[in-house]
This record gives sequence, structure tokens and C-alpha cells, in this order.
Amino acid sequence: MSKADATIEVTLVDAGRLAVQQEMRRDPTVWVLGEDVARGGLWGQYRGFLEEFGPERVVSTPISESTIMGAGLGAALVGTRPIIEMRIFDFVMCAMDELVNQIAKIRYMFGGQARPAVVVRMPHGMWRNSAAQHSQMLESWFVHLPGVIVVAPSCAEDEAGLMVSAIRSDDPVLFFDPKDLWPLTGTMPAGEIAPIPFGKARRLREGKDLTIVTWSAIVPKVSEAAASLAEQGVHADVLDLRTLWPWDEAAVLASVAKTKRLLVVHEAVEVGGFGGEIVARVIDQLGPSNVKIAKRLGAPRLPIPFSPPLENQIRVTVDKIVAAGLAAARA
Amino acid sequence: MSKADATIEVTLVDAGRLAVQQEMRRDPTVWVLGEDVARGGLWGQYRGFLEEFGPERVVSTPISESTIMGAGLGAALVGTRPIIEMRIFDFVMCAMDELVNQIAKIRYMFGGQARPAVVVRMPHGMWRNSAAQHSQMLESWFVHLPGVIVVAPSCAEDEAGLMVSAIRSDDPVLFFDPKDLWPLTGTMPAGEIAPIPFGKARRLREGKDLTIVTWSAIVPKVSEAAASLAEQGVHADVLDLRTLWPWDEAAVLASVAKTKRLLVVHEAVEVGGFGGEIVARVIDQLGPSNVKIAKRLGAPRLPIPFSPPLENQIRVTVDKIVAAGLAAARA
Amino acid sequence: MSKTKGASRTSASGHNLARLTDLYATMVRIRSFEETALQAHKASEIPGPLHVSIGQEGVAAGVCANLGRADRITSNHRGHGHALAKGAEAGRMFLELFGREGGYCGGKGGSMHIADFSVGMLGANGVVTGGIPIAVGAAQGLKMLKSEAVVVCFFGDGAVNRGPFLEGFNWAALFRLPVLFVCEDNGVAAFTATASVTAGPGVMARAESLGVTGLSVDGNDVIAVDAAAAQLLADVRSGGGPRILHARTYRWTGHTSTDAAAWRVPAEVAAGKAGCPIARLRTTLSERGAKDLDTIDAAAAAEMAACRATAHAAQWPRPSTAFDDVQDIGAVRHV
Amino acid sequence: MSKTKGASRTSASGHNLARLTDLYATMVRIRSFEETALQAHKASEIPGPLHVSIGQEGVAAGVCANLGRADRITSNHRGHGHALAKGAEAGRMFLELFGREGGYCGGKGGSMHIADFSVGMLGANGVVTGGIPIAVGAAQGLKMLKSEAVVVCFFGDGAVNRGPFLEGFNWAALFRLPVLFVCEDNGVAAFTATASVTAGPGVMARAESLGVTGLSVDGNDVIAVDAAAAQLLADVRSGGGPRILHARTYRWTGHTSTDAAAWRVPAEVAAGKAGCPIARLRTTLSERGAKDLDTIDAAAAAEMAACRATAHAAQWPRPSTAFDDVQDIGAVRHV
Ligand SMILES: Cc1ncc(C[n+]2csc(CCOP(=O)(O)OP(=O)(O)O)c2C)c(N)n1
Ligand SMILES: Cc1ncc(C[n+]2csc(CCOP(=O)(O)OP(=O)(O)O)c2C)c(N)n1
Ligand SMILES: [Mg+2]
Ligand SMILES: [Mg+2]
Repeated sequence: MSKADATIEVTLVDAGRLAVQQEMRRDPTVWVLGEDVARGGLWGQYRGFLEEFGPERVVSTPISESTIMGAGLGAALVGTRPIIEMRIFDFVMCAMDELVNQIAKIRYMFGGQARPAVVVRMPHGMWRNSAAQHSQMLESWFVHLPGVIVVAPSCAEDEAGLMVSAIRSDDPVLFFDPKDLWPLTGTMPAGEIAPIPFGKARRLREGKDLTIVTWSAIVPKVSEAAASLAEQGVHADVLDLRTLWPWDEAAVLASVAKTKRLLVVHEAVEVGGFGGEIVARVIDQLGPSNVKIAKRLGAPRLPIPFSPPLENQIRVTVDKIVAAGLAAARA
Repeated sequence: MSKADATIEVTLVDAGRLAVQQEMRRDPTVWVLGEDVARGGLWGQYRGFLEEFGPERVVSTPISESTIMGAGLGAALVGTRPIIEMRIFDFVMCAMDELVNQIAKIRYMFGGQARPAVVVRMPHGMWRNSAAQHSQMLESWFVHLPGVIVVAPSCAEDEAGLMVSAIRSDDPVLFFDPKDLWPLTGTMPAGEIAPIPFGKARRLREGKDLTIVTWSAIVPKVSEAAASLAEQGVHADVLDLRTLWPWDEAAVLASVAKTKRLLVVHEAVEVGGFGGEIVARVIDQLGPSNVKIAKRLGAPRLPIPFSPPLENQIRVTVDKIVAAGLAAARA
Repeated sequence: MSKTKGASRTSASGHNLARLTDLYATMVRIRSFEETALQAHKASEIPGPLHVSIGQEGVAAGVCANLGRADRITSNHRGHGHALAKGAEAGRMFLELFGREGGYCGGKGGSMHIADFSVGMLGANGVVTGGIPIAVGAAQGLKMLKSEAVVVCFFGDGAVNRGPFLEGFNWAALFRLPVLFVCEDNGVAAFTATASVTAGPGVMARAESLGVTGLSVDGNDVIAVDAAAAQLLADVRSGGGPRILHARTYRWTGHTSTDAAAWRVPAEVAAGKAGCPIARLRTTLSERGAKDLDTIDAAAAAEMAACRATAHAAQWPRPSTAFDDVQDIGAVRHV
Repeated sequence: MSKTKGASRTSASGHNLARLTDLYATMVRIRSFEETALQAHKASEIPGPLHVSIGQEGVAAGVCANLGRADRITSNHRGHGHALAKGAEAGRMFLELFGREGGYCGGKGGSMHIADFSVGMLGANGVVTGGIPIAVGAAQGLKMLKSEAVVVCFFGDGAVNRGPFLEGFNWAALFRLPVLFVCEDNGVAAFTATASVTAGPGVMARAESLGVTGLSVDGNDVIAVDAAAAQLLADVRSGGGPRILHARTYRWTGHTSTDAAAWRVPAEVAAGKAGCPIARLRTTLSERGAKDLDTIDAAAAAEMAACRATAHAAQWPRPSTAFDDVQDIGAVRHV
């Protein structure tokens, strides 16, 4: 293998860490603030940062979510590029005014004067029996919120490349780390981490029988399910959107135009989830008569319960994906 | 006209006021808290309440949205039934932890021990050039949030009847008053205000050519557009959902099964709005082959601008609804 | 939980032997509960995160000894002690920690969301400071209903930097609500020394600036906690409005059960352990001639071991119960 | 805005005639701006809500006289005075109030969202207390960038009951940030007497409990405001961390331009008007022999009348500009 082709094996958490580290080395105005970040972050996303970048750029904060978010915005308004670490997505609910009414709207309200170049990192999703207040996925909300970019990677390589793009973006980027996948190992090119553009899906598998659109923590299960479907003769075209706003409508439309069958799979609650938007756009753009079936698979409209069998009951599983895929392919 | 048929003319704001008044007279555990409510509320929704019910049940609060919301919950946990007045929906962003992580989840997390019987009143929508932080509509978010009921009336009679149901409900009810329609006059039966059940749409017009599904502040414009469409020979079946969760899927499915054409119209941003959910469910339940067209009409993905021509530019207008209706009917 | 009310409450300051023995027993049960839970967690019998309060038992015991069943409490993420001291059953708590049928929340909550409304325990909370607005609202509701019950709101020193602290204190003072705020100041918030993220003279000054006065005590001296709580609750019950009890204490362990706490300064931990509230009261009790202390210890250990075993053997909740208790209208059904 | 820096700043305490005249002119321009805006609003030339600060001009003028262009301010819903005092152009502000092309925000913001980043005015805010976290963050960013600029954060007495007040003050003190908090205490919040919803000894005590000290002054005495701001900003600039200036003042009008304020006690309003900061300084200046005061008044009136006329005659923004400045990537296009 030539040097240019050299790859490294990294966990998803390390991929994110390396990306932030690279950008903090490149640009001295990039910094990170949040609870416990100077100690490396709750999962080691910032391990070694205090030593390398010092306490002015790696700022452990009080438990003050409104101000973590709002101060990040203020610091962006004077020309720095903060990474706002929210620890766990659910706690973002303590900082929604700052996110929704300020960060998302400030550039527009001020006629372009403000550039809220922040990355808001919000590890989300089900996570080892953490119950209702530590497991939520509400990424679809932010697609509906003008002014922000919504990023939701599912693997180490995307975590890294999308993080580089997020940090370099002048738009506010809501970055949903899939926290249950932190230990997941992936492969990425050695050396400089290249930015991955927003709005380009990753094709996980090519197929002609069915289009499966998915993102974030459920992706590994979708891959597994797609492999199983292939064994059963159903070849799915699997697209990991990677970013929900902008999203790769062109890729999805092209795929469904080919397969005529759409299945959207996400971990979040199905009702009101981003799957509805995808179905609606596909139907709108291709016309109902050019689609044979369009289905969604997500969680039932329930808070996340604690107990393992209850969590398993409501979780989107490989079996459920396979079943939905078979049903869609045969409809 | 017999006495039983007697009707009264009321504005939407008065309809809401009369409903709350009736329920506060009926049940001494019902009370209201929020900024300036003792003075009658920002729009007179609580005019005369202080005098009638006293300062213990009509509680003007500090500007402390987190605690207005959270204290309402706490008071419900000991057996009172608070109406939590949030003044303007946008400020709910200051109380999202209390709403999303606490009110919506508490009954579930505690295995049914808690009954958060609160009504959260959140006047929403565009409102006379009030710009981005006083005009938002994000009602679709809460459809995606397990544990809550989502109510969005569009006329005086529904404001009253749905408010009665909301106050009597043991579930937390998110009540979106259409604040630009406060002065709108409607007719309702004199005497006791009867509860309107959640999940039942109101048919505004019967038609065979096209199903229009809508709710909240845009409804009067949809009615106007539907009349204009009728003059042009397109007879729309118009359904005002009135409540978004639960929503009257049966009525919508029955209508689309008949018309084969669906247009969802809402004031909120189209991307990620509740229209996507409706389209997805209709396609899922009826199958794409039984639908000729399914479209949505909402605002472009922009914050609300201040200036009248800019606001008008992005607003859903009668003309736009008529155009969308014609296109859908002829497709 | 002591079920005493009225006159017997005032006897707290006298500290007769029976009351001290009760306090001791409560603390020992909390300690034993949490040590047993820690072992069970290590043995992978308990899923999810577990936050224990070992070293802090004096606060829960001393405060709740002054509450009746009708009084309410709210708690935070580290709430086993509060629940036990308020009268929740260890057995149902264990079932909940294990995620089993019969647990307080039917397995939906786990350690971080234990509640027992039947004894006035309005719930632990996974959001820091989340209990404060709820507590003041509960107090407001009780006042409106002309109840004589009061509310105790437990929170940690990390909670004083979130906005609802200010809002809730101001609110309680403004409306003269019957609530006792109890700040369990163990010096840390998750992995961070609270002093390193908290400006100004401290929680008592913050409270006073918001119109709430109170007392600061050594939280590891359960007798002092009991006395202070008695005094403050008397004020609260007599309509004097909210009060704060600031209890200085120490958490022996890491943030969660999976945090080995290697980051803590060993000398500090040693000093903290030396101040163990249980050992201190035991010494006092022994000096006063109490004899049944070993029995109490043994009974607690036996009780918790039995609870653990029962929980481990218990049924899982039926999976379909995941669909229960979301809401009455608009609930999705199990298919 | 006085563009003086360094030495000339310290001369504020001397209050030479030129500086006082500058302060006078600033206040008169603010008053004239808002009276003109009120008339325009009444004439339906200005859409949407309008919050004026008539009677409070001394605070904006006195504080901003101590700022250089590089210094930043954040404001609230009642921000015309802050913007003008910081150097924003009245003409572009009027265009914005009227929703016209050339307005500061291109017509997207209106009165409640005026900003002029070119003079360090980081924006008004439609959310009470919304400016506080932004201000502390701006100060943190400036400190990180080794800038010498400081931040002034204006907010009202109603803002002290929202959580971010506590968070932001604690944060600023903790990180020793270069920020001056300015509380414009006009005794009311919207339609409510602030005293009726605020417990405890007041805003200074709250600030001090969070590690922020400062001064409380008669905000209608612009000389006192100027002197206090000079002193506090000297502390802030020398790295002393945040300070607070509490300025007691009075709002003559209702909450918004459509609120006739019939609810206010007439005697109180009369007393408030008697304390007019402009009249007071005018008396002082006259005593000291200043002559051009009528000229200043007339110039301001003429300037604002011209701005109003220009704004009224100005183009509306092209409707398609509604699609501009949402975001770079993922922006929707005008179709
Ligand atoms: C709003 C919010 N932010 C962050 C967290 C994560 N978290 C859980 S406990 C904790 C520390 C709380 O400190 P303290 O209140 O002193 O309680 P202690 O851990 O000392 O018992 C943190 C930061 C949370 N649960 N909620
Ligand atoms: C979070 C929030 N709650 C409520 C409001 C509505 N509101 C606008 S101004 C105001 C009063 C603010 O009082 P104060 O800060 O003293 O400013 P003043 O009106 O006296 O200038 C209120 C309640 C708001 N804009 N934001
Ligand atoms: Mg602590
Ligand atoms: Mg005020």
C-alpha cells in the first residue's frame, strides 16, 4: 500500500477528536466550551486538549446550559469559532432560547451582519438504558428550523470529515454525535482529514429492489439488515444521508426513480420524524404514480423506557428492518 | 329561535376567556399563572379574572419562563390543574426542559404515578410585523414529542370547546392560540360551552375534487381560497384538523380515498412541518397507487422577516392556496 | 422516615436516644442499599447509570426525620437516600433499579427516576436543577389547596449555576411558599470541583440575595442536620415562606458507578471518609449506651441483600407495558 | 458616541463643558429620535411593535460616552438609545423601523432587532435577558483574541428574574471577563411593577452574590452615570473582571407604543417626568453658561424629522431579499 493510500483504524470518538484537534491546530480561533471538556469530555472526545491548547481554548464551564450556548454565540459574534459541547442532547432543552431564537435567527434578523459560526455538538440517541431524559432523538425538529445545518454521522470517517466541514462552516452547524456508537471502529485515510461536504449521502450498498434511506445510530443495523435482505434476494439501495439539512434529495430521488420502493429507517419516533419529509418530497417530486410503496420505520411515539426488555420492545431492530424491507419489496 | 338554539357572537379571544372562566367556576382547582395574567393577560384572555377568582388563582408571575412552566407541573403533581400561560410561543424556548424533559415524560418515567394535568397556552404565529422572535410556528415539533396532546384551533367556537376539553384532560395539553386571529368573530351556542373531543376534524366545506387539510391561523385564508376554487369549478373537501395529536387520520383518509388528491396547507415552514406526516400517512395507508397527487403548501424555510413586503413574500396567501389547489386538481 | 409530627418534631433538638437510633438506622439502610446496589451494578445485574450518595446519608436522614407522610420532596439524580428516608420501600426501589416488574416505575425509570407518590416522594430527576421549579410549584399548589404539607427540595452544589435556581428561589420567596431548599454541597459536580465553576461568596449568599434565608451546617453531623431542619421547617410550616438548608458533605465515590474516581485527591477522599456521618453517630450512640447498633447494621445488610436477590429473580416487565402510561388520549397502541 | 479613549476617558470625572454638551446632545438626539418614531408609529408609518425609552436617555448616553468604537454592546427590546449612543446612524435606524431598504437589517429586524456591527452594537433582542449570555460570550471571545475592547450589556429590571441572569453573571465573574452589566431599572417590566415580582434585597445584592460588584446610581443624572461608568469601565479594562452599574430611572410611556399606559399612577408619572435627565442637564449647562443648547435641540429635531421623511419615502426592500441571509449552505431559493 502506498503512503497516499495509508489508512488508520479509529473509533468514532477518536475520529471526532482527531478532526477537532486538526482544526484547532489549523485555526487558533477555534475553541471548545462545555462541562468537563478540560478533563477530556464525558467520552474522551477532547482527551489531551487541555494540555495541547490550554485552558483559554478548552473551557470547562459551570452547569449553565443557557450560557454555554449563548456565550458560544457571543464569542462567535466577535470572530472566534466555538465548538459548543452540550454533553448530552437532552440538556439542549435547557438552552433552546439561545439556539432557536438567537443562533438560528441572528444572521437573518440583523440582515446579514452576524455570522454565528458555531458548531453545537449534541450527542444523541438511545444509550445503554439511560431512560427518557438521556436518550432522546429530536434531530427532525431542526430541519424545520431555518438558519441551521443539521449533521448526523453514523461512522468514524463521516464523524471526522463532517466535523472538519462543520468547524470551517460560517453557518451554525448542529452536530449530532451518535453517542451509542462512540466505540464503533472505522477506517479512514491517514493524514489530513478532508472535509466531507454537507448534503451528500453515502451509498452503503447498491441495489435495484428497494431504496432504504437512513442516518445516525441506526445505520449499522440497517447495514446488517440489508445484508440479510440480500441473502433473501432483496437487493436494497442503501443511502446514509449523513446530513439532514441540507439533505441529498437528488440521490434519494434518483434511487427511488430506479427502485420505485422507499423505506426510511430512523431511530427517532416515527410520527413527526424526518422520514415524513422524505416521503412527502419523494411523492411530490416523482408523483405517486411513479412510486409503488413508501414506508417509514421508526420508534413508536413513546418516551424511552429504562428496562432492557422495554427498551428492546420499542427499539428499531435488525429484525424489524428486515421485515419492513421484505414487506416493501414484495408489496 | 328557541332558547336551545340561541347563539352568541364572540371574538376568538373572548371565546377562550369564557371557556376558562366556565371551567374555573366549575372546578376550584383550576388556576392560571403567567406574566401579567392578573391584569387580564396580554390580550384580555383573562379580563376580569383577578376580580372574580382572586390572586391565588390568577397569578401574575415574574419573567421566569422556566419556572412558570415547571411550577405549573409541580402544582399539577399535588392535584391542582394549572393553565400555564406562556404569553407568546417563542418564549416557550426558555422553558423547554420543563416542557420536553419533565411535563411530557413524567407520567411515563414514573410508571404512571404522575398526572401532569396542565394546559400550556402558547399563542403562536405571524402577528403584525413582529419579526423572527415573536412569530414562530413550531407546532409540528410537539407531534413528534410523546406524552402530549397538541391543539391548534382556528375559530372562536373551537377555541372555546377545545379549551374546555383541555382543562378537563388529565393529559398535558399544548394549546396553540392563533394569536393573529384573536379579534376574529364567530358564533357559538349560548350557555354552557360543551367540550369538543380531541382528534375530530371539522369539515369546512364538502367537495369531491380535492382534499385540503389545514389548521390554525391559516384556516380563514383556506376557506376563502376554497370558495374561490369552487367558483372556478374545483370543489375541495376542506378539513380543519383542530388537533394535531391526536389527529383525525380517519377523516383525512376517507376524504382522500374519495378525491384522490391531497393538499396540506399550513402557515409554518413547509420543510419538516406536520404536512409531511400527513402525506406520509396517507401514502402509507392508501398506497401511492390510490392517490393522484399529494402536495404541501407552507412557508419557505426562512425566519419571519419584519418588513411588510418581506412578510408578505413568504406568507401563505389566498392566491398561493388557490394556485396550489388548481394545480393539484388538474394534475 | 419518622412519622412523628407536631410536638415530637420539636423534640428533635433534645435528641433522645430513640430518635438518634432512628436516624442511625435510616443512614445505615441508605448506605447498605447503595453498597448493595453498587455490587449489583458491578455484577451487571443493574443496567444503565447508577449514582450513589455514599457519605452523604446524614442529609437525607436528618431532613426527612422532620417530615410527615403528606409532606413532599423532590430529588435529583442522586436520590436513593432521599427516597428511602422519605419512606419509599427498598424492595420496590431495587426492583426499579433492576428494571423489573413491581419496581416503582414498572421499570420505566430506573435509578435516576425513582418516585413514590404514595409517600410524597415526587421523583428523582435526570436534569440538574430540574427539581427546583417542580418543588416550588408543588408548594404553590399545596398552599392553594390549603394543605398543611410542605415541600423539601434536594439538590446538589452543581445545581446552583443553572438559571432555574434563581427563578425558583425568587418565586418561592415572592409567593411565600412552604418549601425548604436543601443544598447537598459535596464539593463536586460530576467530575468538576464546584468551587472552580462557582463565583461569589456561595450558595447562602445567593439564596439570601433572592430573599431566602436559612442555615449552613455540617451535613455529616446528622444531629446538626436534624436540628437545623427542625428549626427551618418550623419556620416554613408557620407560613414564614421558604428557607434553605446548606449541608456540607462529601461524596466518597465517583460520579457514576462506572467512574472509578481516580481523579480525586486521595488525601481528600481519606479526610472525607474520616468524616463519615454514620461512624460519627455510631460513636455518639455507643457513648450514650446504645446497644442494638450491630443488630441495625446486620438487619440493613440482610434487608438489602434480600431485596437484591428478590429483584434479581424477579420477572421482567411484559414488553407490551412499554406502551402504557404515555397519555390517555392519543396513546399509541402495541401492535 | 464619544470616540475618545484612554486619557480623555478619565477626564469624564472632570466634566468639562464640551463633554457635558456631548452628553446633552446624545440624550436630545435619543429623545428626538423616539418622539419622532412614536409619531410615525401613530401615523401608521411604522409597522409592528415599538418600545421607546423616553425618560431613560441618561443611561445610554452616560455609559456609551465611555466606550470606543471597538467596544461592543448588547441591548434589549428597548434599544434605540443604546444604538444611537454607540454611534449607529439615526437614518439607517429609521429606515429599519420603517422596514425599508437601506435599514440596518434590510427590513428584516425592525425596532426590536436593530444592530450595527460596524460600531460594535451587537444587537437589540426580543427575548428578555437574551443579551446576557451573548454579552459574556462576546467578552470571552475578545479576551481570547487579546483584544482590548470591552463589552457593555444593557438590560432592564425585568431581566433579573430570568435564569440566564444568574448564569451569565456567575460566568463573567468566574472567567474574569471584560464586561460591564448595566441594569436600567425603570421600576416596571412590561405592565408589572418589578418590585411586585422580585424578592430579596435587589439587583446589586444578586450581582454581588454572584461575584460581581459595582455601583448603583441615579440613572437620570447623566453626570453621575458617566462618572460611575468611567470608574467601573476602568476596572473592567484593567482586567478586574465584570462590574455592574445599576441605574435607577423612569420610563414615561407605556410598554409599547400602543399601550396608552392608563394603568400607571399619574402622580408617579408626573414625578418621573420631573426627574427628566435632559431637563436636569440642561439646567446645569445653562448655569455653566452653555449657549448652543437650543441649536442642539433644533438640530436633533430637524435631523430626526428628515430621517423620518426619508424613511417614509424610501423604497421597500425587494421581496426576494426575504430569501437572503438565512445561511450559506442549505439556503432555500426564491422561486
Ligand atoms: C442540565 C444538566 N446538565 C448536565 C447534566 C449532567 N450531570 C449529571 S449530574 C451532574 C453534576 C451535578 O452536580 P451536583 O448537583 O453537585 O450533584 P452531585 O453529582 O454532586 O451529586 C452533571 C453535570 C445533567 N444531568 N443535567
Ligand atoms: C423571555 C421573555 N419573556 C417575556 C417577554 C415579553 N416582554 C417583553 S419586554 C417585557 C418586560 C421587560 O421588562 P424590563 O426588562 O424591565 O424592560 P422594560 O420594559 O422596563 O424596558 C416582557 C415581559 C419577552 N420578550 N421575553
Ligand atoms: Mg455536588
Ligand atoms: Mg424595566
